[in-house]
Amino acid sequence: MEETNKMNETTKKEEQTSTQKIGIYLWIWLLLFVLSFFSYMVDWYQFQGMLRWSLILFFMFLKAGLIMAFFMHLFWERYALVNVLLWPMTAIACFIFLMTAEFKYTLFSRFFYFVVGGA
Amino acid sequence: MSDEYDNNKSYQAQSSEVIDGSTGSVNPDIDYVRPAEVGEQDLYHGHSFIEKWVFCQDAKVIGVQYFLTAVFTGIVGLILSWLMRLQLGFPGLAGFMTAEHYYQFVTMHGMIMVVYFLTALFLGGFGNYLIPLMVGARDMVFPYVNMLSFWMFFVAVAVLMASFFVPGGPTGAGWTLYPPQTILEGTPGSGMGILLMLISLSLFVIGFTMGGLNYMITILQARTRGMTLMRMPLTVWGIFTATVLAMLAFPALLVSAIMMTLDKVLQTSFFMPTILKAGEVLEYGGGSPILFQHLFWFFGHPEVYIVALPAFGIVSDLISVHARKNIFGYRMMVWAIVGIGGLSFFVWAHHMYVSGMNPWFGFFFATTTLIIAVPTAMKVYNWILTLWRGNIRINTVMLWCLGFIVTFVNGGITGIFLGNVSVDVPLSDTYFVIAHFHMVMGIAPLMVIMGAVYHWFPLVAGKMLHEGLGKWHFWITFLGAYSIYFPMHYLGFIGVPRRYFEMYDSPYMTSAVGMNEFISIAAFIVGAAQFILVFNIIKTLKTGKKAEQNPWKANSLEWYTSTVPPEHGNFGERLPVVHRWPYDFSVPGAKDDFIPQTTAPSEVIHTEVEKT
Amino acid sequence: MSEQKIDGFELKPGFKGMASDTGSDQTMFKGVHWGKAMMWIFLLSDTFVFSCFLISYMKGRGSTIVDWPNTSEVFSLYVGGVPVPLLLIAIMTFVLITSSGTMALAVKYGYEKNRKMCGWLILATAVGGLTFVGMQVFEWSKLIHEGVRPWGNPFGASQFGSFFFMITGFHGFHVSIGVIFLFIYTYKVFAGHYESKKRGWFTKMKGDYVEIEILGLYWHFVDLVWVFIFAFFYLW
Amino acid sequence: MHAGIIFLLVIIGSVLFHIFTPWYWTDIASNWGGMDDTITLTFWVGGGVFVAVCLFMIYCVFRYQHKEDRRAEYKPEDKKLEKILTWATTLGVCALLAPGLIIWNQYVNVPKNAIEVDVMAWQWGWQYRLPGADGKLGTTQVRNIADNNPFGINPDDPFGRDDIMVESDVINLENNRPVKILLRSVDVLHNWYVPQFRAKMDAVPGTVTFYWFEPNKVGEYEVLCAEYCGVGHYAMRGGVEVQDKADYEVWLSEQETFEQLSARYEKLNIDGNKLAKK
Repeated sequence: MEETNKMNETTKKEEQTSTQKIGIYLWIWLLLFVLSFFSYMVDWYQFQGMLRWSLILFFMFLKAGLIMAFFMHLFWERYALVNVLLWPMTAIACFIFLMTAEFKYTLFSRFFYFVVGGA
Repeated sequence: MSDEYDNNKSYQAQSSEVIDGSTGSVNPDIDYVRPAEVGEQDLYHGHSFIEKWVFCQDAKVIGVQYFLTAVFTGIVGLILSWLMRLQLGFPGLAGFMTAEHYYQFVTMHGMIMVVYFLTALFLGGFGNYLIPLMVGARDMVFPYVNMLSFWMFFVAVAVLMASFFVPGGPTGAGWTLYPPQTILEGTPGSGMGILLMLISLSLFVIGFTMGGLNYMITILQARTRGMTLMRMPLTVWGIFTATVLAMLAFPALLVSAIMMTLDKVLQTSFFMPTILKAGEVLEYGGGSPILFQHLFWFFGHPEVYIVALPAFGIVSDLISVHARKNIFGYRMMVWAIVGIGGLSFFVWAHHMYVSGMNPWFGFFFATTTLIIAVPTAMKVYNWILTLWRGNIRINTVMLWCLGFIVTFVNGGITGIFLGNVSVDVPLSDTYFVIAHFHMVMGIAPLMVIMGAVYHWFPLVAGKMLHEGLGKWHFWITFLGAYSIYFPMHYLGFIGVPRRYFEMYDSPYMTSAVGMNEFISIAAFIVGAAQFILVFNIIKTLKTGKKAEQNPWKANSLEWYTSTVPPEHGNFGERLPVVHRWPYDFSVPGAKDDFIPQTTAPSEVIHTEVEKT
Repeated sequence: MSEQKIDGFELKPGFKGMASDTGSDQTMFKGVHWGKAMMWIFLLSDTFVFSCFLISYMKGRGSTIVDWPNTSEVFSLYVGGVPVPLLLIAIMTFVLITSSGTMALAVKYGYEKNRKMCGWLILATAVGGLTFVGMQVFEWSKLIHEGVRPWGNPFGASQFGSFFFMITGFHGFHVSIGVIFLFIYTYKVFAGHYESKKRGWFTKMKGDYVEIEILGLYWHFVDLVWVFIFAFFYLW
Repeated sequence: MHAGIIFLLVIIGSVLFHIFTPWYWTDIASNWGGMDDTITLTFWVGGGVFVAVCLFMIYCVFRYQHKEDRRAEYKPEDKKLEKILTWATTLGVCALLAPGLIIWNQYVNVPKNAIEVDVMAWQWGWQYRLPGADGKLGTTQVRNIADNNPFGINPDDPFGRDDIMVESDVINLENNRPVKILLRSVDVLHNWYVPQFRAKMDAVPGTVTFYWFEPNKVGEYEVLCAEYCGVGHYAMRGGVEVQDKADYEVWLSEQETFEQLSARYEKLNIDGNKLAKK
């Protein structure tokens, strides 16, 4: 008896994970439009410098997060899958971090050695 | 000699801990294993000869196809190395050997051995054959994609081999393909040769991705009942981690191949700065050659472990079975494999200490690189501690394993030289490097491959390989290979640079002549000795002794198939149910000195240590 | 392909659940279809491909001493004689997001076995994708017309053209592949292959509506990549 | 039994080979003795581990050979032993890493009094340039390279006029004075390497790389290219001559400056725009 109850619960849960209420999709959809509009506005108003960078990155990560979490259902997936997908990104993060240092170094040496009065 | 050990009774055979997610409580039935979560796999059995042996969807046939194709490329690579050694040991002896040819042979030898031989052999060959058998699956999860994977690899090999016959010949840029020289005149094969190489590599990556998805999902999602991750044989762990690395590292190779193809074909300047060639300034500007090196080694270093980790895994199993002893510190071994794999993405630029990159990277990469030495050393300790107080069969398989330990420890320790940034400075780009990586990722994995061939041949072919021939094969190979690469380190100490077609006019290098002759002769012998195995296989297939079902008395599932060799679907009517790890050897009180993974705890209850 | 069965075990949520999933037998991703797991891993690998492209772009752009073209001018369209920055790109972004939304709904209706709605929504997604590719063709031809080539351009650093054509080309290639599959699956859904358990053309395996979710994952990924390209290439 | 003996002979042979080898380092001629010391340290630690591991393995092979009536020990884990081994290895690795990093820190920090030597590599040869009286090298561009301007010095760079152009593939260095080697390449990767100096670094087209050393032994040395650069790689040699201060000064005074070189070409009425190398 207990076993069957558990089965039913699981079935419900399983169904929940695969189909959500339509409202949530529509909301996310709307949010994506709004965020894209905002990030377009960053260019429209020609924000520059750190403000531009942080705004661009902020909207980008928010959009990416929404798509992954809700459209790709990662929000409802078990942590085992989520972890497997997100941990490898540390390698990419490390690569990005080091390449930032690398391009600055290359740029510096190029100005220093190739451009009159550079650096 | 006392044969009685004081077995600590507190250690229990690792039998079924019952997993019950809902309560975490222990099920009173000690043989209980969770019911199947996934339905029976729908298998497509081939109907015609072509469907059974050519475009076959059976992972075992695909594995053999991968194996044979990889061995074919390996033999090509071997012949190329003979030609190189001929030139180095006896310059001018072969009249056709020009510098162009020499560099083409160097390049093709390197690329073939690393990518098309070792990677394909371990992951495509052993991976396909062993994964489904060892985790108790009927087949790979996507047999059709798996079949495509092999044929993609086959086409990649065909394209690679075609480059020998195009005008200008194959590329001679060195296997690292560093731009700008790779695509400039002045390097042999900078026309068609390099293009075919890049296309072939891209095809290989695509084909491998197809296979790799199969290996990963089969291991993650298609294990049999009772087969938890921590009950998988280390072979599967090694191949699994290597596959993960490959899935994440090959993208960098693909990207660099695409970018270099564009540099070559469309004159883009990704990797090409302003270049003055033959008095002309070329149509390039602003690119960065070092970017290629970063991308290449972001792939290239994990690639080293793609070759090494399956070897680690397989050798652990072989040692355990033939020492009749459980692998020492299984958990540590698993975490070491995973840790090495993870860390391998953070160490790539230790190949680039003298490349002119940002000098501060040296600190970062030296530190991360030497951290890897710790899990690697742990693995070595655990191998020898597995031998310790074992009951070691000194047969051919065990000899290869012992040979692996010697060569691997040797090569691993020279790795500490090269990983330690300022020690690398005098040694990089010398013969020391060549000696190091041949020892650690050439000879050592090869030892494992050979051991694995002798170990699993009875399963694949149903016949036992000849032991005597096997021992001759081992000793010639081991002693020969050791005497090639051990002295070669000393050429590096002298400062002899690598990739030199001819070198003896330097005053301080003259003493190297004698050693080079010796090394060349040893190389010829070792290469030739490999044909002992070919002879052995042919002879065995014809007249060999028929193998029993489980000739080595091993525990893992591949020996408990319905037939030997296993048929399509592997396990007959019912999939096996797993109750324990595969290393229950010499359990005190048990009848035999091995307890198969499928044996339920109630069947060995009299051992008294079997408590759940 | 396998059929999913309820395993009868409620595993704990959160990190405890993760530990128990990882330590359990048979499957690590409980209840996740093989194909879906495969698509996730493939996308992870593909993420590395695009990351490598974008990292190369960062390195290339960062270390050239020639000025980078002003993207907001280069990609502007003239509307009534007035240049509107990034107009086309903005429209493309909206088209792709629209198609992503229809795809998400298609997946939902697929799971509810609502064949009609699912089919029409996939078709709408395919049309959206096709529109995107069409606009990209327009964008490419416009730039080529203005003299932008992979090996050089009149606006600044030659790497601009190289990276532009390579990265958007590779993304466009992904979109095109996706569009082809969207059309195939439109047919499969309308023809009722998932109800009749008809075997696939090549793989000879029985299909299931979970394939729509797998396709959806791919399509959302394409959209996801575009979010990054939009931010890093066009806005940066 | 014979297997163990052969393995034992291999290990003994390796040790003997190391002791009696006639092939070893060339005599060092720079300040990088620290690198040699670190190698030696690594050699003793690493070699010790190698011998110990192999001897233990051989011992096991002798002692625990298969016997039908014997059972192996059943002991899946020994947490304490594993912990000890992990920490011991970590300590050993740290001990090897530390000197490596210290020396690398010296390697990338060039002393202030180092004299700059500009090394330009091309397929397949070397060319050298020294800063003139102002002690500074002029900036360069590959596009400027011509017969009358082999380094492509920017004509409008005031620091470039007095740069000393060495018309030879042999460079002279002053003994006991640090040099900063600046490496540039006009075509592909190269590497300016003198085994006796131990130091090396790639020359990368499109940027300038550097390293430094202090020669401390008078003599002539051969320069090798240590980064594969095409079919001529093995033949790409150059030379270094380390001299005492007095000799060096004499040599230096015989060299031509960029200004003098330009003037000479103008006199010869050679078209300065024609590019230099074939």
